[in-house]
Amino acid sequence: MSSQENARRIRVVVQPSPFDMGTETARLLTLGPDIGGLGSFLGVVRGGGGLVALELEHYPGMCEQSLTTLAEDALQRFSLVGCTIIHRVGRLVVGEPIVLVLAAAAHRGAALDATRFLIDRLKTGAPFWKAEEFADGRRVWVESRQEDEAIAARW
Amino acid sequence: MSSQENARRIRVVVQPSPFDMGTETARLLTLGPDIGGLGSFLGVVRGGGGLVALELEHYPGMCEQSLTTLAEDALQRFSLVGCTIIHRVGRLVVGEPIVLVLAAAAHRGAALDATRFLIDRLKTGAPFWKAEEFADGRRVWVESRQEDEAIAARW
Amino acid sequence: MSDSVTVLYFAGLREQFGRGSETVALSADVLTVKDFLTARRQADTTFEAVFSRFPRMRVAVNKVMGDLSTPVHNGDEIAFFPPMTGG
Amino acid sequence: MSDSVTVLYFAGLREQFGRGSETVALSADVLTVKDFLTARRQADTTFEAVFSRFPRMRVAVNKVMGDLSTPVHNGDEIAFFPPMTGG
Repeated sequence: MSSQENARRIRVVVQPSPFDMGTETARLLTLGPDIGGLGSFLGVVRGGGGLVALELEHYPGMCEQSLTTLAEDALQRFSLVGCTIIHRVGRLVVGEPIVLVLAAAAHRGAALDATRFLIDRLKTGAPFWKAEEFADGRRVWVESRQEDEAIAARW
Repeated sequence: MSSQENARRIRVVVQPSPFDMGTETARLLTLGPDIGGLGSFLGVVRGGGGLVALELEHYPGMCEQSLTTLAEDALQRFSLVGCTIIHRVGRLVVGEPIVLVLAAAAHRGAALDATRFLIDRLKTGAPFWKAEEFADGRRVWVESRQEDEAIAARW
Repeated sequence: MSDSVTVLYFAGLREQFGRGSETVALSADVLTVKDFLTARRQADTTFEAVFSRFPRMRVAVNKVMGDLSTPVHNGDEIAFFPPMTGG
Repeated sequence: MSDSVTVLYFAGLREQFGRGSETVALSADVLTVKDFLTARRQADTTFEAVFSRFPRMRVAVNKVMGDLSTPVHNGDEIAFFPPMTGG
């Protein structure tokens, strides 16, 4: 596939502002009648243990570049019709969406496999860092989980 | 979990009209701060071979009952915070969404596993039947795929 | 009033029968789905003809999936249909 | 003008250094990331102190993940950061 063709099929966004799942889904569906299934994963700031918010830091430029490479990899590996990765940065309170990945394919197996691949790889393979902000004022950088690195390496 | 509590966590709809992914996602997220990930699968009428539309027939009453049992099963099996199944019926043209499953859990693994479980089981475990309508006027009932039955049985 | 069941047909079966539902009398010796099918085949030759075209036919009794051994009672709703193809 | 590189720090490393970026002169004997780190440790003791707290530190050169053997050239952007935790 040409890189121009890829550009039409891949959408990568890193932004502080919220996104809309309905809009993003509809956008992917415009890629044509070959789509039979669309898988998605939405990551959300989970509460508990006094967590108030996450502060998401990123490496501008490298971030978009890593996510685009990841999306291109998924596109080829799972013969996707298209895929979308949107990642928010900045301060996000409990309950707010952080990340959305969408993968559209002819069949459900490929769409769901690609969705899992994208989020598994994104966790440890794109330059984002999370600091947790707690009600008692503590601020703690999240350590990468060995488990997540093992999961990403499985693919 | 009480059945009243289940009722709050499960949403099952069988309807001819379209649904909105953004609205459905937002609705699930209101279930509270224990949600860390939300997986979804959207099935779409895929074009090709002269297909114009699908006609979806269902068994009213049994359909809702089967889907509710399926959702309850997923809720327990994957410790979901909530899940949603929406299935359309009637005539749906190429490109139109047919089915949406959403699964919300504390972690991404459970959310994505449950999403796949729901759609795999729904394919052959709920009383829906599809007839394909082609540009040349042919109308053909879709045969259940042995592969789909094998996939559903794996769980 | 004699015993009866409501019989429903879906998808290809419905089209082959030319009807989606009917009320069928239930004789006293019909205890299971298997008995019911045997009686229907004897009473109505079109029944046999249609059913032979659906070797993988499924049955639900009162909206719950069943099989040949599922009991049948007065007032039951018995549905016959091809393998389901949702999603 | 002498050779130099832009050095970026992210997350915990940025906070420990108290700065997100700096320009560092590049001596002629620095050919790889390993050489660069050795030179920095010798030139600046806080560098050693901070880096020892991040045993799993990662490096990217010109926005591409690298390692100790990655070549370093005049004008490069070298970024140091803890393991990534996106999603």
